[in-house]
Amino acid sequence: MSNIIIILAIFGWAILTYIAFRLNKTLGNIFVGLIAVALPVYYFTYVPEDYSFQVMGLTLQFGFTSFSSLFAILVVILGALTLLYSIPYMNKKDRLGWFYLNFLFSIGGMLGILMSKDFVSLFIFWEIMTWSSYLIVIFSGKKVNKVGVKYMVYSAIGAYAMLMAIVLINKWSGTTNISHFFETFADYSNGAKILSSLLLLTAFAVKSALMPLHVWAPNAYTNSPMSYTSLFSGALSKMGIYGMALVAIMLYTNTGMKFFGEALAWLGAITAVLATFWAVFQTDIRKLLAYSSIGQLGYIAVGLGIGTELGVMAALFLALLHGLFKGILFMAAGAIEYRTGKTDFSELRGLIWKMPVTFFSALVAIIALAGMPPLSGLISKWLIYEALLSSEHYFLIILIFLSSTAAFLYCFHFLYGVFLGQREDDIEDVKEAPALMLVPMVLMSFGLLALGTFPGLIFKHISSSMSYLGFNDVTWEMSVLTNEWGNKIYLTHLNTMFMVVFAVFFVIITLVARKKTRRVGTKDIANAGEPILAEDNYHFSQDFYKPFWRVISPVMKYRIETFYNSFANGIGEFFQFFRRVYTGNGQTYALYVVIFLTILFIVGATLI
Amino acid sequence: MTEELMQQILKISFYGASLALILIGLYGVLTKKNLIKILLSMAIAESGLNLLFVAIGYIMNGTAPIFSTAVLDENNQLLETVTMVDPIPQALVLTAIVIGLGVTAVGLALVIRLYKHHNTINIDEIRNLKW
Amino acid sequence: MVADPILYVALPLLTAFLLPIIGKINKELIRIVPGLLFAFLVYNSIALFSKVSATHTPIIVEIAGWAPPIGINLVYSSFTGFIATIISVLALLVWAYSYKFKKLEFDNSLKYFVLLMLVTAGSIGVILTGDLFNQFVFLEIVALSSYPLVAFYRGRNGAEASFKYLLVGGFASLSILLGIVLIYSQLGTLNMADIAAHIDEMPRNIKIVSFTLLFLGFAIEAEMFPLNGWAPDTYSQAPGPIGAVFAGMTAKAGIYALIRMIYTIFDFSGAFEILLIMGVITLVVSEGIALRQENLKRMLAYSSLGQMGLLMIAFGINTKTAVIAGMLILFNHAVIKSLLFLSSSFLVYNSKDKLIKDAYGMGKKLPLTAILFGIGAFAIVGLPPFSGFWGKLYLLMASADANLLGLIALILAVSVIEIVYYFRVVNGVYFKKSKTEIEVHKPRWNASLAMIILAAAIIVVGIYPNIIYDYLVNAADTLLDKASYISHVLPNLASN
Amino acid sequence: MDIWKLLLTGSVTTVLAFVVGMLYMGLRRKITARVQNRVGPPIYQNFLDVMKLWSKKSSINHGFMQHVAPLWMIATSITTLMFIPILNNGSTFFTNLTFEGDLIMLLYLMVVGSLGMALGAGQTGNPNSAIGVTRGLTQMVGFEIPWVMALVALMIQHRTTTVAGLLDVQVQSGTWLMLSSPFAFIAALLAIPGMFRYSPFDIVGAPAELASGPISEFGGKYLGTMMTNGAIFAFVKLTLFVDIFMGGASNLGFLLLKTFALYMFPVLWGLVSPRFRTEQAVRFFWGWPVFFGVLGLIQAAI
Repeated sequence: MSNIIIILAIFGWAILTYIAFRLNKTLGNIFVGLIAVALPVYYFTYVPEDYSFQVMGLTLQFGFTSFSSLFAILVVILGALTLLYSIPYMNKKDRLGWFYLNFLFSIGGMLGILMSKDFVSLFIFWEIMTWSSYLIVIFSGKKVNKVGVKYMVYSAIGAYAMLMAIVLINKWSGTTNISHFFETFADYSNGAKILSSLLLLTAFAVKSALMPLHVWAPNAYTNSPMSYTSLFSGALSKMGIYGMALVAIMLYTNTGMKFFGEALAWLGAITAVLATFWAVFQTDIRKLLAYSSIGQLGYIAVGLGIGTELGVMAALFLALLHGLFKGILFMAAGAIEYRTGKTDFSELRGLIWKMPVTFFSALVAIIALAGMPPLSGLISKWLIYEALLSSEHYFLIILIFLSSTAAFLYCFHFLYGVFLGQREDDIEDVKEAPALMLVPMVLMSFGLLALGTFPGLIFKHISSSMSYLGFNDVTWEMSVLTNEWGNKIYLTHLNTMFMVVFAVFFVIITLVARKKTRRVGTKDIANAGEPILAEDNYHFSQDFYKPFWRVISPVMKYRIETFYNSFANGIGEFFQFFRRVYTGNGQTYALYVVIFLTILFIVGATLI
Repeated sequence: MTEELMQQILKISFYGASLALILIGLYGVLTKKNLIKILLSMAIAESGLNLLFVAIGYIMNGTAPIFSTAVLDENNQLLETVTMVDPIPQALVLTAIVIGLGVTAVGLALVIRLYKHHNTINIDEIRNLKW
Repeated sequence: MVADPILYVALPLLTAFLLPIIGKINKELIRIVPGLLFAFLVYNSIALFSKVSATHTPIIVEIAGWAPPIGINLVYSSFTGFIATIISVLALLVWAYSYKFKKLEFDNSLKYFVLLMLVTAGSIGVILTGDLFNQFVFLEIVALSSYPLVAFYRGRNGAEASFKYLLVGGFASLSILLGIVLIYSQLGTLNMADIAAHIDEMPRNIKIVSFTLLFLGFAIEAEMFPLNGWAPDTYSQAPGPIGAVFAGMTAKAGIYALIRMIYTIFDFSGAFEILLIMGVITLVVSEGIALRQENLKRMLAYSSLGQMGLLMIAFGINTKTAVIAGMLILFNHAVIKSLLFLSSSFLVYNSKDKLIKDAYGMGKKLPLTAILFGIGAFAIVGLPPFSGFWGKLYLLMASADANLLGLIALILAVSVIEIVYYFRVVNGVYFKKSKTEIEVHKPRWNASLAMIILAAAIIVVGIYPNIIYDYLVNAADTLLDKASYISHVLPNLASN
Repeated sequence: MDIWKLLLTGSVTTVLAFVVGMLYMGLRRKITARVQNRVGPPIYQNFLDVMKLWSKKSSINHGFMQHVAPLWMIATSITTLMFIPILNNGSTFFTNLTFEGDLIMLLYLMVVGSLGMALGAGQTGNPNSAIGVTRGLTQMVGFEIPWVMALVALMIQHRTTTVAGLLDVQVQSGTWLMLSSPFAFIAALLAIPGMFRYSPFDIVGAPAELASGPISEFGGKYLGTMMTNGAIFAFVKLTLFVDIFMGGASNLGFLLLKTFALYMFPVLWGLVSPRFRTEQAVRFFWGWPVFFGVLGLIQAAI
């Protein structure tokens, strides 16, 4: 019982919060703060129970599995932190009650998805999550049709693919129970296997922005308030990963349909490469992060697609990690937007001096994103490569490597374009973000740091959740990674080594000639002997990776989006033409009646 | 024998006439551009239909379906059967006529309204609502 | 208080004719009396429906003491009672909504309420009657009172729409009457159960011709493509609440007549396929055309036609699940589409052309109406937890059971189209700047209450559909059990 | 792990790397000068330069990231060094942390320094630095691909991901991997000049265009640190390559021989080539080197 209660409580609280905001803003904020605290506290203390009831002749079942609770941790933590972050971030905006109503509805929807043990309730919560996120995507009121409706349409395509799968599964197996479906999947005919799994995969691929169904994502991520995008990209897209993992492992890997798993992995790799390339050329920090998210989700799909133990472990680890670092990055972008009102690289520079805490959180996240030691990103990357190596995916690994190398480009672009470069007077009034916005970022940064050396903290949960997927006794150690060939890396040694050397040299370099070190402004630079005038700014922000663009532009001009758009337009035009059937002349309508009658006679003659 | 033949011929001519009326009406509705003519064509088709209905219930030499005097013997048996036409079609046709009248009346009212609004009663020119 | 199916028909007709006289006593009574009447009808429905649901046997009323097949009878079963209940509740809500609706423009409430009562009586009559000719008469009552309602406003193109309706509706009545004549000529009876019992005695040719003619006539009333050219015009030109009446009552009467004919009267199994195919065509064409409408009411009308297509699909599949789905869709369509028509009337209240553009920016000016419209839009595209979802789910499940994979894909694809055009409107209402300065008209509390009740029904049924599920199952069972219909209406037939 | 032993051997290794690297760089200057018909500086000139830089009293600092950038780099280089086997004979003296990491980790570890450098250069505010960094990163995307292809081919073929494992393979079979996997070797070899950023791949520094690019704002102790790092890192790269493809070395003499021979490849190529533009460099790496890399992968797959 307690399972469904928590969801209903969240929904109820959402409505209460809405009412509270109608009464008083402070009261509303208190409500938001309360749920942000209560959510993790409740989640980590309650005892799960299964619950089921009948609706419309269908049995709805609820209860966490060991697998779904892994994602629930992410949702709860990220949800709580983004809620906290939202309080100052959204404070100046209107319609806050509406915002938090949908915010809490999408958190409730996500938890509901993870709690659902049957497809119908999964779908219901899936749709609740979808429309509540849609309402937040259009919350700003900008580009509501271009971005919002597009998001809704792609989501609907995915959701309806799922719905089709659900009704078919219900027909074939007589029940919509998820685990029953997995258990009996092997008995299905080949056509049924392929159709149902592909439909489900489509549904989940849309949410996790797998190419070629990613089209909605960059704009939707950009258009919603950053405090929500943290959750959107960090946790909500993971619902797609959650489902995709189930499909890829339970259906493809465990029943010998490896081919589809491979296809998924390839799609993921292509997504990773192309999305990364697009991220490199973005001029808006939010879009950059959005494309980067898509790319990271591609990695996860690769891990799930190859379906080996290490691969799944890598995918799940990255899924959690991505929630953390992309959460931080979107929050950082939000903090920048909050303080400067700008998100375009051409308008931002030098914020490191004004927002150091934001910078360091973002730096930590970027290092994790790029996969460099000493942070946890390395572990996820390492696991993926080892998984690909030991399962002999020669070319897939090259694609992944290309993508993660190219990722350095946008990582640098993000840090440089926003925080570094030549300072200008226009940032003099900028202050560090409010404390309540910094706290979530800093907390998550610490999380990343801790996981960088002690990934076992999460491996514990991952291994128990992988037993649900059929990988029994996954071995893991607190800070040692082992691949299938027995090669190990010792994270403690690596990280200690790095940090000790770093610290030693830090002391040396700080002490040497300490007094004579001149601190100068960024306009005091070597410039062929010419001093830079006060009104000039040499910050490098235009055509950032022009040479790289020249190299890869032949590939980039083919965009699936144009194809989709012309397809949609084609449908519109077709029906536009069809509208002429309704001529407006009553006599024509009468003529239709006569014609229809004639046809009906002809058809009727064959009636039995 | 001849009576039966007569009855058949009569029925067929009734049917033919009513069918012709219906077709005339249909033709008028579909080709005439004048709203009033369209309405009249509809009325014609309807009367054709009513004729058909009555014709179905018609029995030759039948009387009106009204119980006036029943000639009974002492055992309350009918001595003489009176051939009556089927009463139900007549009742129904009466209703149908009334309905047709109503439709025509409403239609004419609408024509007046349309004429005031559009200054024409050509159906091809009254096409503000389309697509 | 008494509760009897006959009151559904008798009382509104009586009141409609007495209303001018009552109006002489006090002007306000013109508005109040219909409300009392509709309230009584709702009471009547509840009393009868709970009785029927409890006993699972239909209530059959023989008018004027003549037993069927000779006399006219009304059949109040779980199936017909369900629809009658929806219609009477809807009528009450429409009354509440239109109490003083557009009073300032001109006060024509007498005509309006008389016609409203006639439409209600006619629609319920179509559904309850067990006699084919009687059904025709009720359909004509519906049509005859709809024509003036469509042309109610002078300034608009109502007369044009009404005339088109009349033209096509004339065909419908001709066709139905002809079909009835043919059946009568062969079987000598007009009682549906009696016809159904003896239908195999009819020569095949005449059976087919009469079937075709009846199908055509009812299909026109049920707004089947391509016979529905009149429908968008009437929906868009009629007064706001009348759109809800058309969607919730007259169209329901048409589709009811159609399915009653196909399910009960005739025994053509191919008829279901025709219904299914025509439903698919209606659905796709209507929703596709709705995609680029600029007129709000017209868009809703096309969407409504699409829903009628869904209904035809549901009843065309002809399984129990499908019929349950059909009943659900029927319920949803009545409730949701009414809500959409009622709320959209306020969004474009003072606009002449009722364009979607004119509703822009109303989210701020009419917050309640806008949110209700939004709920309606969410519900009609089938998003949970609104009631539209369950209808769609059941329809898909029925299609899956019938192995119609292509149909599932098609319905879902069309739902995507629905999302596109509905969400555009909702977005426009909330986020677009209103370009023209149109004076807003705030709904009175009575109108708001009517809309809120509809919205509440959508949400309640969406969250907890079990409250109507049993009724739906009963209704489906009743519809599908042709033999028990006959035996209930004609208890003597079985013994003979 | 004995910390004190690690401290000792680590320090020795670092000093060795520093000295060798410095000497190689000096040699390069000498050779370059000779080819260009100049006398050139003495080969110990680089030592003098570093000493001068370290002893400079003043240095310019634009901010915290510039401050930590050089030590970020040197920390990376030294950490990397610790994970690379210097000798292939299992000598415990140079073991360091060799058995506690693998190639994938090294690949990532080796780019950490670049990130630090990039951030430091970014903070100086000099546009040339940022341009240089973008060029460097772009070029990296170029040369990493053939390089990784070669490594992947070897790793999968020999079912190990550690450098020590690959060394073992060569020691036991007695054949260098450059002979048994020639395509992979060619691919990797062609990637080497990109790593060293000598002409024609000196687009990052590009003295005439970018005024030495990312390092243009670094001076004094910062530049000194960076030069030190450059020497160590050169040694790291060469040793790694030798370990993987050329069978490692059983003593320091062989190590010097092999690394020097390898080092001459980018140096001599650089002498006769003008600078590429950035996109040309990337296209170069994605041309023949990738082709050979694919051949190498195919060979490994077969």
